[in-house]
Amino acid sequence: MIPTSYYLVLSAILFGLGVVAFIFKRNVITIFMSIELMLNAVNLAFVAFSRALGQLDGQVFVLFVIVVAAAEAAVGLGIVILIARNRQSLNVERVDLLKL
Amino acid sequence: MPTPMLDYLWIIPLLPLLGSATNGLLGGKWPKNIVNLVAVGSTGLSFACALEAVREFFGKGQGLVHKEFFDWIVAGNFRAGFDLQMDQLTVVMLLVVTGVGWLIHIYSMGYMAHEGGYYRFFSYLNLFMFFMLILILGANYVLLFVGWEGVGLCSYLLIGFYFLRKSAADAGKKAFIVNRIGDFGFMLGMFLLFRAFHTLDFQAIFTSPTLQGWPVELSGHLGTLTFACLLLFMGACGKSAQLPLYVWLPDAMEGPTPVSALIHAATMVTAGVYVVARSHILFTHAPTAMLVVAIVGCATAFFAATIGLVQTDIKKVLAYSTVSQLGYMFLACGVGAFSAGIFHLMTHAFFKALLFLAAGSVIHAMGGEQDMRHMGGLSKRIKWTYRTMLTATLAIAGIPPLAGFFSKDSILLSAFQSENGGANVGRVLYGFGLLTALLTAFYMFRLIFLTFFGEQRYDEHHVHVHESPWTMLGPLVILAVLSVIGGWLAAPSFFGGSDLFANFLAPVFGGAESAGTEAAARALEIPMAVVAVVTALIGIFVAFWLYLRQPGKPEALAKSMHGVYTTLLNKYYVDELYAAVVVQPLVWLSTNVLWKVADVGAIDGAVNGIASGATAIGDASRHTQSGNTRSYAVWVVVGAIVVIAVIFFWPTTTAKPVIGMVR
Amino acid sequence: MTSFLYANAFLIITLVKIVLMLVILLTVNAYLTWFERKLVAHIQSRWGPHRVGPHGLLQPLADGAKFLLKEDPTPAGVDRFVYFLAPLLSLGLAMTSIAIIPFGPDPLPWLILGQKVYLGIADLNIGILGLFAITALGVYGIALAGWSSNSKYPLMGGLRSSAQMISYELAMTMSVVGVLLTAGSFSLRDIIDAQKNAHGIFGWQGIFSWSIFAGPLPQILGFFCFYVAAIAETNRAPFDLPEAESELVAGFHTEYASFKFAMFFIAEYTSMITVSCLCSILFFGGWLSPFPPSWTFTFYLPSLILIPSGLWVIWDGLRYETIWGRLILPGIGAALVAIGAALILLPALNNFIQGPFWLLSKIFVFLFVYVWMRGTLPRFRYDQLMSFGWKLLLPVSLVNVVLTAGAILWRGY
Amino acid sequence: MNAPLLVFFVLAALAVGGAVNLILQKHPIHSALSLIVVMVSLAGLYLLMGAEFVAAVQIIVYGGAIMVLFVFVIMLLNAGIEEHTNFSKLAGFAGIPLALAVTGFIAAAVARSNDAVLSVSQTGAVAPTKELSTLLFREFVYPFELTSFLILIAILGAIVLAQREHS
Repeated sequence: MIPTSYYLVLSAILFGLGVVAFIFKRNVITIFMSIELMLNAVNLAFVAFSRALGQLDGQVFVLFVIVVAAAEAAVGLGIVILIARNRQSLNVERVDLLKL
Repeated sequence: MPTPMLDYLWIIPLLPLLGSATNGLLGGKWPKNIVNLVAVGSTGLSFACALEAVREFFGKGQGLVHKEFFDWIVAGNFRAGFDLQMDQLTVVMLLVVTGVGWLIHIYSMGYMAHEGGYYRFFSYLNLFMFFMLILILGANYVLLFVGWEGVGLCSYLLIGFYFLRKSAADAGKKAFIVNRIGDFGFMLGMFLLFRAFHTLDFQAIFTSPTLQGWPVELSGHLGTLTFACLLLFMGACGKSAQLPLYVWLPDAMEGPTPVSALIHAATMVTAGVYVVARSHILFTHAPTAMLVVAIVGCATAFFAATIGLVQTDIKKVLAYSTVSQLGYMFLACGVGAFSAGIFHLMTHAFFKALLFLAAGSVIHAMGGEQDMRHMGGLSKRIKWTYRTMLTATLAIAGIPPLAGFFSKDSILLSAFQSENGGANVGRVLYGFGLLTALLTAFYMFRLIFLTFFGEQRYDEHHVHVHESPWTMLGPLVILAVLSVIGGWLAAPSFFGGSDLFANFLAPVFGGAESAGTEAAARALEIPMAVVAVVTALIGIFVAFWLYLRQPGKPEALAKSMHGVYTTLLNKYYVDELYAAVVVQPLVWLSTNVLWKVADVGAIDGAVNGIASGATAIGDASRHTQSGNTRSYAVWVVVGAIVVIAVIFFWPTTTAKPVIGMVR
Repeated sequence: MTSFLYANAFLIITLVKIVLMLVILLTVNAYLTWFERKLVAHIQSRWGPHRVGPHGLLQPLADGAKFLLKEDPTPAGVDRFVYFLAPLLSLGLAMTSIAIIPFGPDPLPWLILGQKVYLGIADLNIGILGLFAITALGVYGIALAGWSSNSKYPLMGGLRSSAQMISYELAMTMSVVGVLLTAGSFSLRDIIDAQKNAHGIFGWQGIFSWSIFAGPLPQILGFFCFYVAAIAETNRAPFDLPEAESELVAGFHTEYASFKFAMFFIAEYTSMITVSCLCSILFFGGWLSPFPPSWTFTFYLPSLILIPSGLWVIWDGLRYETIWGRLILPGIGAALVAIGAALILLPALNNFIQGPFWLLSKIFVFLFVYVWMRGTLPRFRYDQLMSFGWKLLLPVSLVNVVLTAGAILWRGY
Repeated sequence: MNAPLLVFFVLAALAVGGAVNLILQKHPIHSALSLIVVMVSLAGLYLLMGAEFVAAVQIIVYGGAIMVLFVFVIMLLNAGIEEHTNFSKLAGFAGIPLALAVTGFIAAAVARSNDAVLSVSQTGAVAPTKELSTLLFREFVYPFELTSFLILIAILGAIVLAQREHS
């Protein structure tokens, strides 16, 4: 039926797209989303492996990843709100006080 | 029979440590009475525990109690565990240390009441108790050495207690450094012993077949044991202020008087004696070393006594008397009368602590005045101090039936009988010992007369003399009682009985005692005693005649024998000698080579070089910090790629399985 | 031809089921609105709709026509794609969630295309989880609608509703865990079967073996939390803040008109039905009869209800004012009587009908309670809503979980 | 070309399309929606692999909670079209090649690895949720508890960050 490598390649592509978004989007929130996208790609690989190896650890890891993603989103969006509040902009390139 | 205290022997040293930690860390905020409670409470408890332990020890019957609590150092076949042991010798030391220590704690509450750094003082004092207990309870040389160094540290801290006073700080340093010299020898001795016996555990060494089969290294023949013993004795010299390393002790009087009493009279300085007695088996195998010990001890005793004749600082006098008494103890050990040495150690702990505390009380009364020339006629004003101090003086002078008499007498007796290195050596030692006894009696009573009799030589208006509080007098009285009755253990030997103390210690020293043949001892006992007492009386009388009958005389004498007098006054110029021979070259070396070249050139250069290099690199690389998040993102990705590349594409023969990487 | 049919029987049957389900659902929704309006009216001592058709029975049709025929303006400056997506999303998800619910224990008495046909479209073995997944997505419809309308009241409504739904979803999910622990499965079928076999209080069968009364720990707390949270999830009174007329005009669907509005409307009623289904399945034994299985005469209960009510309808119809009523109502009554009679005459059909009958009647009860609440309770204030959800429901449901787990350990289920 | 493979390709296409759309869309809401599409289709893939529980959790947590949070925040901040600044030259020219490199590397690693597992076809019974939970609460119980702490801390952090400091 479906070889594991298909899933892996798909996850690789998704991850790459996540990277692209990570680099090219200017909006903080979108950048967050791209991170979520990469996490999802990894999850896919996890599940595929756990399936192929016939052991459930991978899926457990996926659950953990999801939890961590949730925590990260909560805190991250809090930070985003702060940024928007203080700099009146969500553009990461406008948040560049850390300069020489 | 259950022996809880023996099973948990470590509690005895632990209590003072806890007290020290508590006071040192928190005491700064606390009122004095709480600090007192902690300090005195902890030491008192540990004294109680010690008593209980001793009771159980006797209940358990004679013999050695040896407990291994945990491994401390384990390297190859070498093991230095936190092992505590207890035998008769330990019992004596334990009771002396905890008991006297406790009394001195109580005394200090009164004495230090008006001093700054109250909690600091008690924290140090407790810490000292802890290390001292480790020293005497330790079951191997390594643990003993821990205590050894620890007490050294505490004595340093306490001598320099008034660290704002330069003299105090210097005295502290001096004590520390001089001790290091001795400790160096001690360490070498340990190494030598380890090389010889492959262990540093007391029992292991003393009962090892190696030692049993060891040929006694006859006089003049220098073997391993002789060297080891001499090195150990070197350490003992440092700690117990023997020639040539005694110089630190007189200066140590800069510390508070209770410290002088506890550390520099009663307990720490006797550590050397303890070590020699503890390793008596080794020493008995090395007669040469014993001879050296005896000679050094005797010389120190006499030498220090002579210096003591002319000192005017009340504590200095006591300091030199301490040195000379320690000399006595070593003399005893040297002639193989270890029990006598320990006996004298104990009695000396009583009356010398008493002397110091009384002197402290006098100083207290005089409002800090230490020079005897500005005292006098105090006997009416501070009765209790006077009485107790007189008792102690009689004791140290060797007047029967006080403690000092018995101990000193037994020492002299054994010295007289020792055949080690030829009979004459023993005779000579005895002669000097007797002479020292005379001098001792003299300078001690000189002290008494100058302090308590004659017309007052101080100004009523400046110093208003007052008796000390009972927290101070209580210990004085107790110690006085002890220094009266402390010697009676040995009394029966005069009335045909046997020396109880010696018997008590017999299990430890056993055959090591070379106290002549019983018959000869019997025959000599009484005459010797008579001679000694007469000598002492002569000394006392001379002092009386010089300082009370004709107060002008001493100056005249000093004039007539000017050279001798100044020499003695300047302590034979030993300090100056050391300064010229040792200190100056060292200072020069450290200034010109170590400081100017090594430190400034090499070390600082390296450090500064590294720092400036870091600065340069940082300056170069800080331009990557564009502050633009997206650029950072790019860098992150680059890093990720590098990682992936390394993981998957590191050149190997076979392609790696993905799972292998993932797992 | 037939061979093709037999080959893909499963697909075909499922498709047919879906279509049927859609039709039924829409009708039921329509008449649910009628039912609600009638009931609320009577609660408020009004007549409610009674012009269109006898007893206003044709009112839903009128409404439908109105929805279809009204002008459908699209406000300026909306985000077109999302603006159109939102109602589709709500309706689609609401409809999908029904698909997971099984309506009867046994397959139809006869085979179709050689297949056993069960009532209910998809029987996932993570059923309840799947349901929650779908309802979880339901929030987007409203939130996006609110946002895309590019107007402040909808935005408010959208924000409120998304916050509210997230908050209550937690409590809802938690409150079910008790039942899941008892049944040891996610599949709705298994949950119902577990309730059938559970021996209830005093070991009585029937109603006392439902998980609200029986099980290691009666799920009364769980049911309370679930029902309240579910009402909040469906944005019904007293939790209908997203569309609080008094403050937000019509909340998230202010800017929606005619058919797009209808979609939201239908979605809301559909989710009401879903919730009622869930309540009856999870806590009230689904299609299980409240009487012990030994009481066989209760099998005739459907008929006993249908025939008299049919007769009553006939009688009432004959006395109706309008000619239409006098024609239609007796017809309906006659139909009801006929069905009742048929059930008595065909035992196989009767047996088959039992499960669905009980399930449907339970669903009806819960829908009634829905409307009842709307007719009775005043609306929460927003902060009250939040604190209620977070500080009361969530803790209580957690307590319920803990207690149930403890009971299971203790009573060794 | 059997049914599961067909389903796989449909879902994969959906996922990739969603991801691409995430990049192309200018408005965060649209990006969010396309991300939701990706997640849902991934959930579909999990179902295809028989990981039903994970699929459900994927939708409930990711779709139903996290993404809702995103949308919520976007609505709250009323984020508009993202302005197309180009301050970072580096990202400008290095971005695409880097992304390609990442994808290529991983794909190549998969391709050149000779592991048997890769050719194992994804079939078989569904992953029983019971076993999953057993694993989660036996072997992985400590990590599990830790995550609960993590969540707690995250909640606190979010509250502290987001609350207006009212003086």
